[in-house]
Amino acid sequence: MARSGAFWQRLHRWASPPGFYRLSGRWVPWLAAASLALLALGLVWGLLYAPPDARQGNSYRIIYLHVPASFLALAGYYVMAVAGAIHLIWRVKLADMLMSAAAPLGAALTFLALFSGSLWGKPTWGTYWVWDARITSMLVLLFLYLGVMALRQAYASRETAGRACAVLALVGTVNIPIIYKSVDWWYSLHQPATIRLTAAPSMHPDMFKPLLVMIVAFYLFYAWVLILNTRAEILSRERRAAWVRELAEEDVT
Amino acid sequence: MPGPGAGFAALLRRDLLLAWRRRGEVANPLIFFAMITALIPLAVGPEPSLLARLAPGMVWIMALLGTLLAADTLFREDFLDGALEFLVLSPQPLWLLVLARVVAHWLVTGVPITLLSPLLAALLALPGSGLPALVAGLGLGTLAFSLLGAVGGALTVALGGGNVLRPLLVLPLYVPVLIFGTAAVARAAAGGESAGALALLGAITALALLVSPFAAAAALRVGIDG
Amino acid sequence: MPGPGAGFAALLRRDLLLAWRRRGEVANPLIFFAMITALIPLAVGPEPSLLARLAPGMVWIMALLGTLLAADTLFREDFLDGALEFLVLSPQPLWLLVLARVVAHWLVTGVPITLLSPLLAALLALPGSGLPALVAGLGLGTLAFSLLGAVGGALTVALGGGNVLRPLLVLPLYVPVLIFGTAAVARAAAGGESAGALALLGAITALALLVSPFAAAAALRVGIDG
Amino acid sequence: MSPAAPLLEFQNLCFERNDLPLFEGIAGGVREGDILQISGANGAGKTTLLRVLTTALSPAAGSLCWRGRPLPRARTRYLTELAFLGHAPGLKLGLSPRENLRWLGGLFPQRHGAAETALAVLGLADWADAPCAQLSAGMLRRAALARLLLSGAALWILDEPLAAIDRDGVALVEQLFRAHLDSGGAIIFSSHQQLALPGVKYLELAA
Amino acid sequence: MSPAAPLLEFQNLCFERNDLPLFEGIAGGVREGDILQISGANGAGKTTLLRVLTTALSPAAGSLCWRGRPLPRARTRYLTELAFLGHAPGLKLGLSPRENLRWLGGLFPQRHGAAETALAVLGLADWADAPCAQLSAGMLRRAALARLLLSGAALWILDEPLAAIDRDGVALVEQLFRAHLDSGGAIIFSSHQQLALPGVKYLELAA
Ligand code: HEM
Ligand SMILES: Nc1ncnc2c1ncn2[C@@H]1O[C@H](COP(=O)(O)OP(=O)(O)OP(=O)(O)O)[C@@H](O)[C@H]1O
Ligand SMILES: Nc1ncnc2c1ncn2[C@@H]1O[C@H](COP(=O)(O)OP(=O)(O)OP(=O)(O)O)[C@@H](O)[C@H]1O
Ligand SMILES: [Mg+2]
Ligand SMILES: [Mg+2]
Repeated sequence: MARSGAFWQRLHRWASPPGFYRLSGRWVPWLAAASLALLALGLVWGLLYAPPDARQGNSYRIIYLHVPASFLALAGYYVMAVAGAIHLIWRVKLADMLMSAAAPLGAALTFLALFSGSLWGKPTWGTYWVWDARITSMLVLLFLYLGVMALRQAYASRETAGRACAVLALVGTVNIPIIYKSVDWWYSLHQPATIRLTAAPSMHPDMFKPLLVMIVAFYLFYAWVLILNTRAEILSRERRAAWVRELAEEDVT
Repeated sequence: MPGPGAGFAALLRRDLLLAWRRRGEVANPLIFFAMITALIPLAVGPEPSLLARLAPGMVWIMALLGTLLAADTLFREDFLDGALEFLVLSPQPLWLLVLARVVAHWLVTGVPITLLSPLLAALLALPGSGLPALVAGLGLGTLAFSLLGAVGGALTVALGGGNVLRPLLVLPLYVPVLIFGTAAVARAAAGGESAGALALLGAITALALLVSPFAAAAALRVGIDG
Repeated sequence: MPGPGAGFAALLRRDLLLAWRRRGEVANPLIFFAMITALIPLAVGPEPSLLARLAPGMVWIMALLGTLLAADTLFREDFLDGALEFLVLSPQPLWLLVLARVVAHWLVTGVPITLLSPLLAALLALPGSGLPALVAGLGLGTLAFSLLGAVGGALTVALGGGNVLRPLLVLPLYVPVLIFGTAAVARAAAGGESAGALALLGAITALALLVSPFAAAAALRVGIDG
Repeated sequence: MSPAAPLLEFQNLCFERNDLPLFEGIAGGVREGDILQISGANGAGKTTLLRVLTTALSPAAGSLCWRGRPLPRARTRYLTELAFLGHAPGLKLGLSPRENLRWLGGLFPQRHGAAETALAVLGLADWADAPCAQLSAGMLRRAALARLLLSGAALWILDEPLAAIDRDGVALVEQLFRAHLDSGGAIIFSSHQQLALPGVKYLELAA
Repeated sequence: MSPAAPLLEFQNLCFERNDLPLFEGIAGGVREGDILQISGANGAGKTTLLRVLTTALSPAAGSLCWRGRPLPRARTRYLTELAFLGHAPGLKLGLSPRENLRWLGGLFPQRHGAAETALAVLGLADWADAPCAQLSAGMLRRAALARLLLSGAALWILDEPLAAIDRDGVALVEQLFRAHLDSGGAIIFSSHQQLALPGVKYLELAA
């Protein structure tokens, strides 16, 4: 009982904006260093040393951006929705700040996945855009992100905006698997003569290893930027609080 | 105190009465829906084979747009004239009252569109074998549209206009309904089996029925403050 | 006393400012149309050749629905919050103020969809040769939609919604716009000549420009009595 | 539910807008037969406080008790015994007063069959079946007040009930208030006017 | 335009709803420095009469003259010299008070650059740039009254200008009225309250 009490106390301190701000301040340099190093490693490995593809030549190398970005675009939505749920149920302000930091980041990654994919489409399919199942569902995901961002921006009161966005994100969560499934189903139903996204057979290990590095690097990068965004959000919302003023004075002196 | 059924019935009655008083405005989208469908052959050419292929998708898109744009007023008016405050402060469960609003909306927009659809589909040369799937699918699908639209309407109720924000929130949620709905008609029209798609559509509608009233009620409690 | 230009400018400014406040971002209407376009392949299937034939009609219908249903509320809000009384009791000519409302409405709904239409048409695989006719036609046509919608909106404020025949008075005027508009694009996309259809479209728009502000102003003077 | 417990009691209420407190440390309550007037300048927060008391808004801090039970939990019970009237009358303009009372009767506990008399008491006998859009400002307000007569609520929370009401109407409202208090009810209301009622307590909000 | 002619004069006004007269044979007028209060019970027709006087509604019978000229013809001239405020404030809730005054300034003659002071006089200096949706009921009414200060209109026609206004606000409005009358203006207004102003004339409408 006493131990769990201590645990809750610690969690509470942690989930308070100043507590999180101090704690995360210690992680930021490590995360930055690790993600930048892995990004550099993966990019150099993937772009310079991995062998060219037998059919696609060098254009396939865009995969090193495209695939990690696609992974995180989806994972990012769940980060956002879980934060929203925590805010809605337990009224943890920090969760709301995390959520508002996660939305633009996820939207940017989704856009990167779409953009890199359509750049890739030109050499492989001969067109920037086809109505493929996965592409369509990615587009829908982008709209879900944009909806959350637009809703937050539309409310004058932060308090209200946060809870409204949480409701929307949660409804979206229920729907994402359904949307993905249905779009896949739609695709297999119509069976157009276009190329399948998963046409590439299992990859050569020399191509795959740098991809793995890039994926890990993107996860770390995501965590880093998310924390930076959240810290900025904390400062802007708590700018009137005493601890932020003290912090600013420390910085000045 | 009146039972929960009383609140549901009272609100449903009220909304149908109001719709009846304003039947011109209610009929507006419906007449449109019919006129535009009649114009489609002008836009894409009169070949029956082409029209028949397009028919399921076109009718569904029209139904979607019709319900979507009408959903704007789902909670907005109640908000402006203060009636929404009564709904939120009623001892009745708010989700049930939301459901009454949604059912009224569906009866006024979705059901007429559904009933009208065989005529429109016939104009677009859809083979008769597709009609049952079209009607059944639209009946379920427009209910799902109204349910999901209510969540968007509740989230934007205090925001003024909301005309453009709300569709942005809601349209992504409409995707599965649209896919299964059109698939059912297309298959049935091609002489195939549509029961699977309709069953999935029914499952989605059932899920929306389970989730939306609660989500919309939560959104209303939040959104009432502006 | 301010000249008539001042009233026009003040009202236009007001409406654009309100639109800006409400939409938060100007991007929202664009996202809306992009999203509906994305739903079309889901409904009718992804084949480019099929989409291309459908593209002119669909883009036009979306433009029409977007403008029309928004136009129903063109004067409703001003009526409810009392601002309409100020318009009617202004020493400025009422038709000019009505025109300002219409132009603002067009700038906010018609113009964005016109500007976006090449992108949407491209997503729907419309051949490039159809694009100029699409843009020119939509520019003119959406203005005509807004003008005609204003008459409908003024009548709604004036007469209440109880009359089912009322939409039928205004709706038929949209039909020629839609017919000539889609015909122009379809011809141009097929490599033909679209100038004739566009000229007719221009003539209709000019006629609407001449008649609508006066008709709407007259309806409003009647309508402020409720 | 001890008989000694006040009907509504609130302590240390604080409401924030964008992290700035609009009011803080507000306390008070009403017992059976009590009438409490919230006063204060325009923008002082009267409407906001009344909405917090109805639970439509949640306070940033502080507690509310209904008949001795803390409020977020006793909410349904509280709402069945509460009648609220805000700035906007909440009547549908397309429906008649009678039709409006009818749908409200489905949402809130209401005595049966009394709509006729309630409207007559408020001077709307001839207008019971006209659409509310045709009523004058004061008549619309009267129609909204008719609901109070129908409800068996113990507590009335009213935001500017006298707005747009003529002088005879004010006297009528005072009489209705007195009857409600005499029958063991309580009233919390805001107004810029002074009522000719004995024993009104005040809660002054500073701007 | 004889200097002796009253500003507004009306004779034998009759207004009908559904062929039943709401009021008949109403006559009166205001000269420079005059203030006329329309009184009467709820539904007596005060709002309707004021709207007839602004020309928003047309009477079934009777005549109106502005500075001695019959009204349907002298309408544009009349409207440039009239400032009207109805039940609904007519401000767009999405815009700030300052922005609202600005668009109204395009529609009506308005003195230049005084918006700042007008809002400050009405106690809205801090709220000049907040959206009107965030104002309380009384603050919104005050913003609507600010327009009167800006306009150079000779005649003010006001429907319940004191609604939702607090006690300090009423004193302020009385002061504004006095200043307008002293500068040669005239006022016609309806209210259920009594103003502390000398020389108010009354026009009582029977219900
Ligand atoms: C706008 C266009 C595109 C979008 C939105 C898109 C989207 C996606 C997404 C969401 C994933 C992750 C899949 C998962 O998590 O299971 C992915 C993976 C992948 N994409 Fe794309 N893609 C696009 C274009 C392309 C193109 C043109 C190609 C190459 C022909 C391509 C090849 C791949 C490959 C090889 C993978 C990883 C293999 C796999 O996990 O299945 N993509 N894409
Ligand atoms: N939705 C809102 N968003 C932001 N601020 C608001 C909102 N509603 C009210 N306020 C502000 O809260 C304060 C209190 O408003 P409230 O309506 O409670 O005042 P009030 O005492 O009822 O005034 P009145 O006498 O004018 O009715 C005001 O300063 C107002 O500007
Ligand atoms: N649009 C309308 N249609 C039909 N009757 C109306 C309409 N508007 C008002 N009336 C009726 O005309 C009469 C006078 O209304 P009016 O609004 O002028 O009263 P008022 O004196 O201003 O009352 P209040 O003190 O309540 O503001 C009322 O009986 C009302 O019911
Ligand atoms: Mg108030
Ligand atoms: Mg009145």
